Amino acid sequence: MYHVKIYITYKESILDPQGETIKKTLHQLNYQNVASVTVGKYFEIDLAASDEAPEVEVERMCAELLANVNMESYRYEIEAVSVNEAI
Amino acid sequence: MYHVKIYITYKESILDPQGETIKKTLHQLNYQNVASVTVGKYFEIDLAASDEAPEVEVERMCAELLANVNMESYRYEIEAVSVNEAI
Amino acid sequence: MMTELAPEAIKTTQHYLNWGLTEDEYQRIQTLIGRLPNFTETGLFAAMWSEHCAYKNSKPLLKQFPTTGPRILQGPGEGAGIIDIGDHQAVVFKAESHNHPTAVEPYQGAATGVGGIIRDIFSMGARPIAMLDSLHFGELNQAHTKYLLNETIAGIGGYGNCIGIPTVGGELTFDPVFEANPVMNAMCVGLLDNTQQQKGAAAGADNLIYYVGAKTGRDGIQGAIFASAEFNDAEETNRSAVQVGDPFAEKQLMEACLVLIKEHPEMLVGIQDMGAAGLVSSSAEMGAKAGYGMILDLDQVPQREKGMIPYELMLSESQERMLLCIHQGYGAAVEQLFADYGLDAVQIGHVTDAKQYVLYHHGAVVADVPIRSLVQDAPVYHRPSRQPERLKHQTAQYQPLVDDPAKTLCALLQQTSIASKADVYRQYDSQVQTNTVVTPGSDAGVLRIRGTHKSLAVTTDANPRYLYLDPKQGGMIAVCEAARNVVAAGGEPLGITDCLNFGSPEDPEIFYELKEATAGMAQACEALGTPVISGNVSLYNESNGEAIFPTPMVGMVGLIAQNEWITTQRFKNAGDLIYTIGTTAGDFNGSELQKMQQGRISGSLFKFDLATELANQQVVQQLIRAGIVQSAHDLAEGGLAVGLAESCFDGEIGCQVSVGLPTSWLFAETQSRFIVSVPANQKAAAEAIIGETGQLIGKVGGTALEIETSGTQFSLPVTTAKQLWKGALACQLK
Amino acid sequence: MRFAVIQFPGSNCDWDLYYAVTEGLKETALFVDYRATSFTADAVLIPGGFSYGDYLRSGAIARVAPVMQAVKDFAASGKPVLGICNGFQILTEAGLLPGALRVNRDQAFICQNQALTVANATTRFTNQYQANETIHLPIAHGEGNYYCSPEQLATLKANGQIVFTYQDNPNGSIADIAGITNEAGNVLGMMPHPERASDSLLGNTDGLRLLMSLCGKEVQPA
Ligand SMILES: Nc1ncnc2c1ncn2[C@@H]1O[C@H](COP(=O)(O)OP(=O)(O)O)[C@@H](O)[C@H]1O
Ligand SMILES: [Mg+2]
Repeated sequence: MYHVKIYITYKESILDPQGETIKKTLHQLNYQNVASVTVGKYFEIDLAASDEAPEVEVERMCAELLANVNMESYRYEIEAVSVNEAI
Repeated sequence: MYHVKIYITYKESILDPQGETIKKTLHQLNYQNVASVTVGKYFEIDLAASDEAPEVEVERMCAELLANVNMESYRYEIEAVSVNEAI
Repeated sequence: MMTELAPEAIKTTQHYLNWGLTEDEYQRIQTLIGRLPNFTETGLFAAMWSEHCAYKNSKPLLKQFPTTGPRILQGPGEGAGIIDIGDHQAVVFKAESHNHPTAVEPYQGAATGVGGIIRDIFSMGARPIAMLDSLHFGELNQAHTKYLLNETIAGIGGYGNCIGIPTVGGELTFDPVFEANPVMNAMCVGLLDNTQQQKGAAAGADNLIYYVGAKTGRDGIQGAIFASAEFNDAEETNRSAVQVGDPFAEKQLMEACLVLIKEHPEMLVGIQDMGAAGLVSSSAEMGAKAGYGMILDLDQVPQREKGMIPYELMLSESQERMLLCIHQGYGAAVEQLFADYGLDAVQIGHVTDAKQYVLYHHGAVVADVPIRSLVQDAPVYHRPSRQPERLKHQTAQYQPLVDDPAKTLCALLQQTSIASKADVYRQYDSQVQTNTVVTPGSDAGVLRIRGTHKSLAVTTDANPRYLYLDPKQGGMIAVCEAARNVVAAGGEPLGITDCLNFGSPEDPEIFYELKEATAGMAQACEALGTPVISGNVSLYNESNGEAIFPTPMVGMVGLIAQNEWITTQRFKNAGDLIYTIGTTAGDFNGSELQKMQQGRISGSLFKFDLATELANQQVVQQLIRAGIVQSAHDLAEGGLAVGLAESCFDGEIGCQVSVGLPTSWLFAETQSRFIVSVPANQKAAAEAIIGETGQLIGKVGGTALEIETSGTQFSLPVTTAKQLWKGALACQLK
Repeated sequence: MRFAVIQFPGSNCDWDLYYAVTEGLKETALFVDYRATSFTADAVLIPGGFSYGDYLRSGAIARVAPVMQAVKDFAASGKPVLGICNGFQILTEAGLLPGALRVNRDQAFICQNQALTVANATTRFTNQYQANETIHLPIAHGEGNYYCSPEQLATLKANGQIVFTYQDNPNGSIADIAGITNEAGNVLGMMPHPERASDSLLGNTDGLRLLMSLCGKEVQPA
């Protein structure tokens, strides 16, 4: 069993309207020292071992479904866990 | 300057409709070995140093705005960076 | 980072070719400015002389359209057209295509298409009151098409719902030719107090040019030109970054602009949105229209990314931005007004008497060209046209085989183009602003005008199959079908907007389609008295040499002068009499039935007559105004049987109908037809109006569609048919 | 009676409520800006829409707007507060109502008419309805999937705080909940839009009775 964490964010050149609005709100709430806010998605996936290497599978999942590669970049961490831990 | 990463997910007892849908879709795409999917939010924040310890500030931000503590739990990582790196 | 070639190098490397300028056009620029254009200038010309901005291929054809009339306050040429509706009010509308962005990134492509057309409307001083769409996609048996369509719908809803403009209608059809090139057109309708009509003009030397709204990034830089072979992959993704819509920013921008226009006419000279070719097209057009020049300092332009060069700043298609011309002395007031909405307003230049267009960057002049050379001196091409082979020979009508009409009807009701679109339009807020009297699902959307007894009926239509078989008649039919929907809703057609979605005009056969289709549309507009007040051209919709069907989307607005005349397609009372208006023939070429049975359409289109069309529409109008119509519905795809079924569904009530026609003709797509229902005690009154144009075919009632023809009879429970019709699209979208 | 309609950046049903009050109900409505720190009114209406674009979470940013303290004080004084759609989301975010609203079960925005049961017709918002009456109101939301903990649900039920339920649950809400009040009964949050059903020209006046309940007006026979 693998524990996978995937992080997806907009590419740098892409407008992030949520991040801008949240930054403004934080400033209004007096967190003046917030210099930038980027909003992304975060997935935790439990993956049973299969014939394929988990890296290959996760890479495919990201490109095929989870991320929009036109606009987003992704990275992930994979951790092998014993089945007991995963539950 | 600090680089802050914040992860927000639904609390465990709460059904996450988005995670369920993505799991189903991954199964349809033949990732049968996906056992569970949780969807969360991911923030990257650049924070200038202030009088307050960054942990205290980030903790407040999360509770006050970024997470809905009725439903969501959060965790964060804070990394000190030199100003040059931050840009 | 992009390197800026020197003027000589642009010439020797022929870099302008990469930007879509031809050799002749490059020569023409040199003649106009009297020297070699530099890098920025070449880019400005490439954008301003693109088809999208200059209409260089379509201009001669657009001239055919009637554009004037007693009610027309503003025809084509501004952000949107304007039609007077009395009581010192006017309706403003326009449509826009976002086909290519939607194919690349469907959610954002569709969303930014919606955002763009909304800006065109409020920049005229009008408050947007309704959105419509027109979608043509590949068949849903392709996973990618499902993804494209689902995301497109989510994007349209995501933007329109958030900004608070109801989406009240649209259309959705399917054909394999749209697989690689889906059509996504959006139309916006606004309401204007006549005193507040705005023009996108920048007049008066020393008046201020203000940039308001979102910051500029490298978004969609090649939007108006097209991709350049010179870019390597890494740079390419960087430069033509996907445009992301920010509907919240647009909502704020809209409210701020409307306050400026309504409450501060003393400050504002002109206003225009930054659409295709962003800053250059909005600023150059505003100056040229007023007969003035302009100096802009690009260092003042709010920027989201670092190190942008003038070319990028001028051509960026970042969303949610507007350009204003402000009277001297009001700069601070304007800044305050926008700050109140959380928006940037920055002076980036001023108007000059000299008719030059001058740009500064880092203190140096980076462009200095006659402003009219950018806006008015683009070449106009008269392209060769050639009739495609398929149109050369008249063929007989397709003869369908219908031995079990109930089964045929059930199958037709499940065709994606006919099936209920509720699963699409329920993702759109159709009721916000609480003016929507008729929500999607009837022939036209209907919006009441608060404070009056009037309403507007709005619809979008195009049947690309008919245009493929006969571009000219198909063009006429597109206009007439829109008018039929407006008339069935109780309205009087006022005018149209259009989006001409075609393949490459450089292909003589495609140009023929474009020429014929626009000629047909123009004739129909003349006949129906509905001028073209705005529109948009989207050419080059093809990949691997295969073009889409000619698809001129028609968006029509009609006036319902009395709210009592508002009519829906739903049968209402048992016992009401059903009449057909218009006659039915065995017209099957291009029909849904032909498509369903043969897998493709072929043959020559049936006869079509504009005089008959108009006469039949007028009969329906008279019936409605006489106050005796309970329901009215035009007959379109799937013919009479499908039309009757649609009228039964909403109220889940049946009908008994008998027609002395061959059974298969139940599905014929003869044009210019309606079905209306009338209370039995109004029979005489109805027939006095209908005369010879229509026929009593039966009555409303029961729980089944009971239909008799000259050959057979059948009965189909309404609930059974409705379930099939309702579920067909939903299950294919998943 | 004076109704205060709170306007946040991105509110877009504000005018709809204004017209429902002034034209449907023939009472007074005034707009209150999100930056205001005080206002005078007999009832507060928090309109639908997409305050702050629904960015972060729907209602999350509105909850920290300056006006919310005044709204909290107003609610604490026992006067009526009604939040519709985004207004409901804001009230849960602000802690004036329990629970939260998640993304719809099918992930998609839904705009359609919905049959509701008036589960409690004794509140100050619903006294013009019959107990268990079926009414129809439009919904239009992407995040209307109500959630609360089992304990909270038990409390809602025990106190009669569940005011409207869906007859055909469109969004996955727990216990088919469409609208709830706070324990004191003076704060109501609901996803359906009564203001869209307050004008006979638009074909439905079931929602107008909610506003009538608030000011003790009798139902006009149709
Ligand atoms: N893409 C869409 N968006 C919104 N409404 C749509 C869409 N497609 C169809 N509709 C609505 O569904 C109903 C039926 O559409 P259609 O069959 O195209 O009507 P018609 O043939 O009368 O033009 C109409 O009310 C139309 O507005
Ligand atoms: Mg129709």
